[in-house]
Amino acid sequence: MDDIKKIARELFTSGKVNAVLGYVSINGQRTKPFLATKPEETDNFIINKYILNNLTVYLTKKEILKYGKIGIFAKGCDVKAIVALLQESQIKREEVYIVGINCNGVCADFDMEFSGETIALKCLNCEVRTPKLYDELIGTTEEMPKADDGKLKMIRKIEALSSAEKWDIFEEQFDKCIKCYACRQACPLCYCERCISDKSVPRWIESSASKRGNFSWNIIRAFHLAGRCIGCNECERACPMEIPLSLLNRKMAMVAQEEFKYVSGLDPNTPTLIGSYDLKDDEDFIE
Amino acid sequence: MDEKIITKENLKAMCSELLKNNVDVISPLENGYLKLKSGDELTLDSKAKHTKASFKEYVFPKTEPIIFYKKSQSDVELLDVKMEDKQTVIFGAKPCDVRSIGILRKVFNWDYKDEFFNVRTNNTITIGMMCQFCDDFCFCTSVGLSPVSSEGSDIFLIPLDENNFALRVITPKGEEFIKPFGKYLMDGIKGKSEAAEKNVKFPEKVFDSEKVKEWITNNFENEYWNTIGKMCLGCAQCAFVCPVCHCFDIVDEDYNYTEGRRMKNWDGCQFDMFTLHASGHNPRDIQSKRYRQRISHKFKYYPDKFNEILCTGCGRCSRGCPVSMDIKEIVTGIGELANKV
Amino acid sequence: MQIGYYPGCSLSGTAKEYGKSVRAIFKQLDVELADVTDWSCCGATSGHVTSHKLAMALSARNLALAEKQGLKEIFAPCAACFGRLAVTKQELKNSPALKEEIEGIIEDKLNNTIEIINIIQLFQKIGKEKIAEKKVLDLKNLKAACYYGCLLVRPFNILHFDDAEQPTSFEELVKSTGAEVVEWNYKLECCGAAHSLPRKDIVVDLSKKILDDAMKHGANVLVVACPMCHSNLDMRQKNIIKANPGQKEIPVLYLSELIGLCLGLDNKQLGINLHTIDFNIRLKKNVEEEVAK
Amino acid sequence: MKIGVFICHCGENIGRTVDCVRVAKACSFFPNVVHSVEYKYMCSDPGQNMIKQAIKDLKLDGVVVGSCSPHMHEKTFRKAVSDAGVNPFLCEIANLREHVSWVHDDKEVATDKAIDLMRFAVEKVKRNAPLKTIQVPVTKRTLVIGGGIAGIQAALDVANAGYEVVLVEKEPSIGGHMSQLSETFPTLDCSQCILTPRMVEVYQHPKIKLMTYSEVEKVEGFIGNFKVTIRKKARFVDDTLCSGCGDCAIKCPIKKKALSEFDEKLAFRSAIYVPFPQAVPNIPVIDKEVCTYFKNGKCSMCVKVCGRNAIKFDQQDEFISEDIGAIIVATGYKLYTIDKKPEASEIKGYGEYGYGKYKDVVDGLQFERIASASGPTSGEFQRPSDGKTPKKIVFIQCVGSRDESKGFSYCSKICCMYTAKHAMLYKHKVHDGEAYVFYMDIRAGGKMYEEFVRRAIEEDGVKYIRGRVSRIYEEDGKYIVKGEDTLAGVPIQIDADMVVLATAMVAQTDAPKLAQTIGMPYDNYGFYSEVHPKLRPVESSTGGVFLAGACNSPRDIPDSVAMASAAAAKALVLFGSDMLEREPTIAFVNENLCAGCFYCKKVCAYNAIEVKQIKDKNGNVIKEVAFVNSGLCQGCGTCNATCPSKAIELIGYTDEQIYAEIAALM
Amino acid sequence: MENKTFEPKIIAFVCNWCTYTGADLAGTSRMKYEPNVRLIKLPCTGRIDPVMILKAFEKGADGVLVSGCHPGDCHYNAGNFHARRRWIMFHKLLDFVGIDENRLHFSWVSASEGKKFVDVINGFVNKVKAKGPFEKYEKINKEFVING
Repeated sequence: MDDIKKIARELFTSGKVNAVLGYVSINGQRTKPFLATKPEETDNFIINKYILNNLTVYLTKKEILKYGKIGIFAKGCDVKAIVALLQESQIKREEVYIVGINCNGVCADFDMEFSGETIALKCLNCEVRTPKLYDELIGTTEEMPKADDGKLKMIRKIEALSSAEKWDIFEEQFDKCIKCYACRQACPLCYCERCISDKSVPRWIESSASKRGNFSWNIIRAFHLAGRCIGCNECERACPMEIPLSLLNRKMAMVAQEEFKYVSGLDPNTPTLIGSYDLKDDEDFIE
Repeated sequence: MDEKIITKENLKAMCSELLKNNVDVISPLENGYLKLKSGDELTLDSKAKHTKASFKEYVFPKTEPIIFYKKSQSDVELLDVKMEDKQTVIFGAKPCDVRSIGILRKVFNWDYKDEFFNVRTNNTITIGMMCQFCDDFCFCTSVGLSPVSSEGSDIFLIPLDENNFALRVITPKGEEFIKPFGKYLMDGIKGKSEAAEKNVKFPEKVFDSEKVKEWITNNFENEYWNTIGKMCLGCAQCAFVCPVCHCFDIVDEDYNYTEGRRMKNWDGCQFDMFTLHASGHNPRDIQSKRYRQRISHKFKYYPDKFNEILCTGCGRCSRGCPVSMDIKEIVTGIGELANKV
Repeated sequence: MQIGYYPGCSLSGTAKEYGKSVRAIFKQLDVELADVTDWSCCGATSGHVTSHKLAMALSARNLALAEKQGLKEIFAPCAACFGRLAVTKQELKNSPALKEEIEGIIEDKLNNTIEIINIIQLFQKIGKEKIAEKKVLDLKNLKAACYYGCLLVRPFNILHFDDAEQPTSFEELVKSTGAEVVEWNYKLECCGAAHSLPRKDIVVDLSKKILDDAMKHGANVLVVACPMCHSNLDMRQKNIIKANPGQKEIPVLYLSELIGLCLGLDNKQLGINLHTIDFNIRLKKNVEEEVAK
Repeated sequence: MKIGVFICHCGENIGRTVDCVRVAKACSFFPNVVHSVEYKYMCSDPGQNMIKQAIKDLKLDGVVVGSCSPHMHEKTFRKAVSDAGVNPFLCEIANLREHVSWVHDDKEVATDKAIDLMRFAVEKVKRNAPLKTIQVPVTKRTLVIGGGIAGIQAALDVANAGYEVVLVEKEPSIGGHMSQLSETFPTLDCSQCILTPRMVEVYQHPKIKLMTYSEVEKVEGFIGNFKVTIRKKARFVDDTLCSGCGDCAIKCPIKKKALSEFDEKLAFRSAIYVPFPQAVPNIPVIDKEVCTYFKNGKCSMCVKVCGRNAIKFDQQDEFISEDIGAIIVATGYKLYTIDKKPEASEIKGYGEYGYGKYKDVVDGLQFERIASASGPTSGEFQRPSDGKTPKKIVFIQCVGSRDESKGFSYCSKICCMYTAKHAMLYKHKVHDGEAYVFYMDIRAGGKMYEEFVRRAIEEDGVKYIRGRVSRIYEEDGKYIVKGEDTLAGVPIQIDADMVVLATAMVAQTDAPKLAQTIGMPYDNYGFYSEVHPKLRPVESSTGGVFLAGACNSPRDIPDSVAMASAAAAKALVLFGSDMLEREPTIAFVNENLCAGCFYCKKVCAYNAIEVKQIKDKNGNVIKEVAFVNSGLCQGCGTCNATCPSKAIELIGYTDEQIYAEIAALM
Repeated sequence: MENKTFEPKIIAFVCNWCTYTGADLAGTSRMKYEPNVRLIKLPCTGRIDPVMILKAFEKGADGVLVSGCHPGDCHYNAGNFHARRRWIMFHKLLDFVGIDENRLHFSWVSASEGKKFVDVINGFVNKVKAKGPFEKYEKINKEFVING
């Protein structure tokens, strides 16, 4: 890997940015997001198999925005979020300096040895190992371990079940929800000023972590991300209750692809899936 | 009562008996503190990592109705919630979890007595267990606890070997509880449990909570808050998995045209809505202010008011933080700043 | 390529030569015809005028058998069989209630997913390239009038493979044999069909017009793809000549026979020798000379 | 809030199946309802007075009327409420007639449903806000799209009332299809003779700005305030210099390369051409596709012969912007194309009729040209293939119309009449000729129409055969028409010299495109939709856009002219006041909550969402939020539903109101 | 237990211009149909937010009907096109989490299709009747009921 600290420092010294979002190591492999506001703060910057966070989530946070032009270290999947944010007018291209990382997969979690067993599921079949958008590209792509896409299998399995069986699965999963909203806060595309779940007039989504409040929340969260979710899977990683949120997100992404040939986060100039229409959109389910 | 010895098998048998008597038995399993369905599920692994969430849920649920109402044209009829009179046994909790009930009791019985909490905790027996797990996030010793602390437990277990536990009765409530189970107990052997306790690895004490409190008192506007707080995403994962975070929100929910319920729900100080005024003004308008509140509440305001640190050093919030913010590291940082002063 | 095969009654009876030539040429073209085992009547003619449900049930039974055999497509060379099977499939698809009822009658379940294809569609599937590749002789001496009859491209709301009023797919195929195709007016006119037995006079009248129009436009052979058409145009041609002194003969070939000639098969292999009207000697001779070369 | 509930029996219409007394009683127990009564006819004066009186006596600030559909009497009751001093938008209607009493039999069940609907309405009205109608100014200029007879009539009517008109025609000349016609039914007036004066009047009218060879490119804005961009296509002739002498066309060496559109491809025209001698304006255009200059730069004969140097090969398309208050769409029709399959795969052509294959099988407009004195044969009946006079002509009606399997299911309306006219014109000139008409039904509804058809049959001896034609083929120079005489029940065969297909009027190919440009609805056939087929037949549902002529559905000249005048009248009604009132049902943005994702902008069909910058006190942009242009917003609420955080709300149908209705279910 | 046949509660979200008017037409034509459906009038199908559908279930609906103008006929030009796209995503999502497709019905009913309106209502009511009460949702709705 290139000398990450040097690259980060240079962003400051060349005057390209006012602050840099990167990863710093905690102890050995574990990393955490960090916003360097001075060149010397980049000394702990690191790129390894454990740069799990999608730093683009910070690009819409007020406290980060005030620094002006931001440099960001971004994997291909993270860049998809940047593309989506561009499509949705949340950032201006010239306000973000993207250091794209040629990615060979990250680990599913910290404290694990990287291998085909522990590679994050989102990395399997990744088509953006080289980011689609960047100002500068670092690293090289190498062979990546192969693994079974367990989540996809699970989706297919659920699809084949009866409605009642599906319901039981999700009722049990959603019941675990404690409404901590870590999924929402960790999502780079959940940037609403006021989440609909926090709105009380009217209260479309009950704030209680009751069964029905949880059901509504999880459904609407998935729907609001339908056609937008870029699959970074930060929501699922953030969830303390280990709810398999990616099942819903991926299912929606699959529908988007099957119905509209739409893959989110690839091109900032594509019209968004919701927000555009085609005269030939599927009609069969409508009487 | 003297210290006794009980085998794992007998502990399981005890559980089974409790379950038969319609008692809820909660114990840390692989996926968290769960209601046991049978005694055999009991693992009692003192080396296990902390569960994702504490057992707070069982004494202070994530959501519960506190009143029901029925509306008519001009009137509202209120109906009390009937609490189930059911005994709960928390079995084999870590010292840092067990301690939480004592800390919480203070805030729930200060100006207003929270009957829901009180009924539940009064019906709860806590069986603590010595902890043999310690990772980078643990810091119970810095907040006045230890892996062998039995504070808050009614009964305390000390693993002696794979199959045998020393059983120490701590409170009269515990004494009362254990009576029917005398058949499972054997006499203890002097010194064995003390030796086991001595073998436990204690987390290093990393800060002086008194000094931390003092620094916080004097440094409300310190740049440090901004430095650490801006990376926080503003979720409430930390608060909701915390054994002692206890903020709640009250909302009314209709379930039909005329009837509804008033719910008490967990809330978290990291949410931007937490302090949003009706006027639109928000005194804690940015994340670092909210993060300052979290730390200050735990290490200054609560100690000031109740003489208890609102933290048991379990490290859960750090383990689960999506952006790996580490409360231990952050408060240690405060300690260092305090030392410099 | 393997394909399900529903021969139907005609191909082993009145249209033996059609059946024979179909088997012969598809073998040549590397298509394996997998017969629907225990096939029964398709429900055509007397079937569907007697009882709608009987006709449905008969076809449905055959479809169910084919499904059980694991066939994905079945090829029905007879235009009537093809029509019955295709219509049944469509009607059962449109009405789940009817499907349920018919399933009750045949005491069998039907997924109703089988594709039913006729001879032209099968050739289209195989591709003209394949015919060109296997071609032994060029039938350039033949001037063919391609006769669709009423059933081949109908019912068009089910078939959709060619324009029902101005079809061209038949001609396209015949062209690949090297034969010339003539533009004529009667390619979709009625041959008299099932009147063949009760009202011979109608057949004589209608079929004569077809023969005349074909010859008038320069055809020296008529090509058909339906056993009923063939019997009216070939078998009844003698009657037509008898009723109309001076009427000339014109041989009537099945499409499969024509393709067979092009693939180098002989009259016997194709059953052409069974026709009432001799495949014109001169034409045959030309063909044989080519083979000799 | 104090809500009054008023239940109408509607005579017996509601009362028969809904127990109005029970409904009123039930409503009286709803929270906030302080008054609940029923009455025989709520919409009558005494009924309305009951409402007004109750408002005064009980100081009601919300009213719910359980009555007929709001589409009937919402305005009535709102007005009554308003007269009593309460904001009219604090009145809601529950539809107890169309949606309850008329559609259910069981009185118990119907009454229960009525109570539910009342509860919905009460819950909604509680959350209604007092609203004010929106006032917008009106630009008193009219855009007429299409210069056929409908467009001409509409333009003249508006201009004669004293208001400016911009008339846009995509062809080089106005006149439309009517200018191609020979004579018109049922009077047999010469079409051009009656049309040409009108065309000239348009050209000379001081209030009409005529733009031929031009197309509407973009329409922005809204009723009373449209901004229209018009593309003036390059003619390659400077219309300010050209004197219309016609020398260029005479000298143009291209004579047999381009088929005349005006003569329906039965004759040739030059590369530089005026479509027909009476064209308005009489200024030629150059057909770039065939002109030698544009092909290889070798010829410039027209430049040489033009005494006024009006030929400009370098002319470019121009874009002209106009401020417009009302739009009259009069884009007309085209004929059903039968020689090949139309684009839509479900529609099959009429290959069996041989149109396009046989020269002497022609369509209705081609026959008009053959019959026309200004046509390629100067009005002599000659068949296109060999110029011989046809002695036997078969006319086939309903080609493309009333035929779901091959064309469209609608009746093209004019074909019965024009076929009778064709046959009659033919018989008048070829006395020994035979004319056969194959018809399905004869539809001759119209003043003097039936008489006209009878005349063709009885006086002129046109033979009408009821039946369809199955096939036409050529044999020995004759066209064998095979069909069925369904009255006689026999197959029939006619060896004709010529066949005329009465092809249907269909929507213009690019009709949907213009509809999308303007933002108005169209039906499955591509005809523009009126708001109400009976009561608002010339208005499109887009405010300020009116319809005239065959762009709305097949219609003949008198109907088109009548419709054009009606559309003109509608435009003039609009110009009758300086300000317009609009329903206040529009979207509104809560700027605090808006995160500026602009999904609302993406889904808005009216470009009503604008970007607004929020600045701090120092003038720095803090964020960009959505802003609703209240003039453009039509109130569909798609933005509201799309906004993930509901930062944009549709006034009158807010989330809170809808929620309340849902919550009132049980 | 209960001899009474199950009468489902159904909420319909309809647009003002087509389906609501189509329902008016069914009324003026005195057609009869099942009484189980309660219409909520919205300006356009574009206004229908999936949260409304979910809320209707939450409030005890056994089925939800959504209906508006045919494609191309939208009073607001494109509201129904946007709605259709949303529905594609939403109904697949609901199907995936186990809300039976038979409980959520989409249709186009124009102002002139009084008959179709009747057919749609009757068809859907019968479908939901066949499904029975929405017990799964009822169960999560009744998690905290008055001392139950």
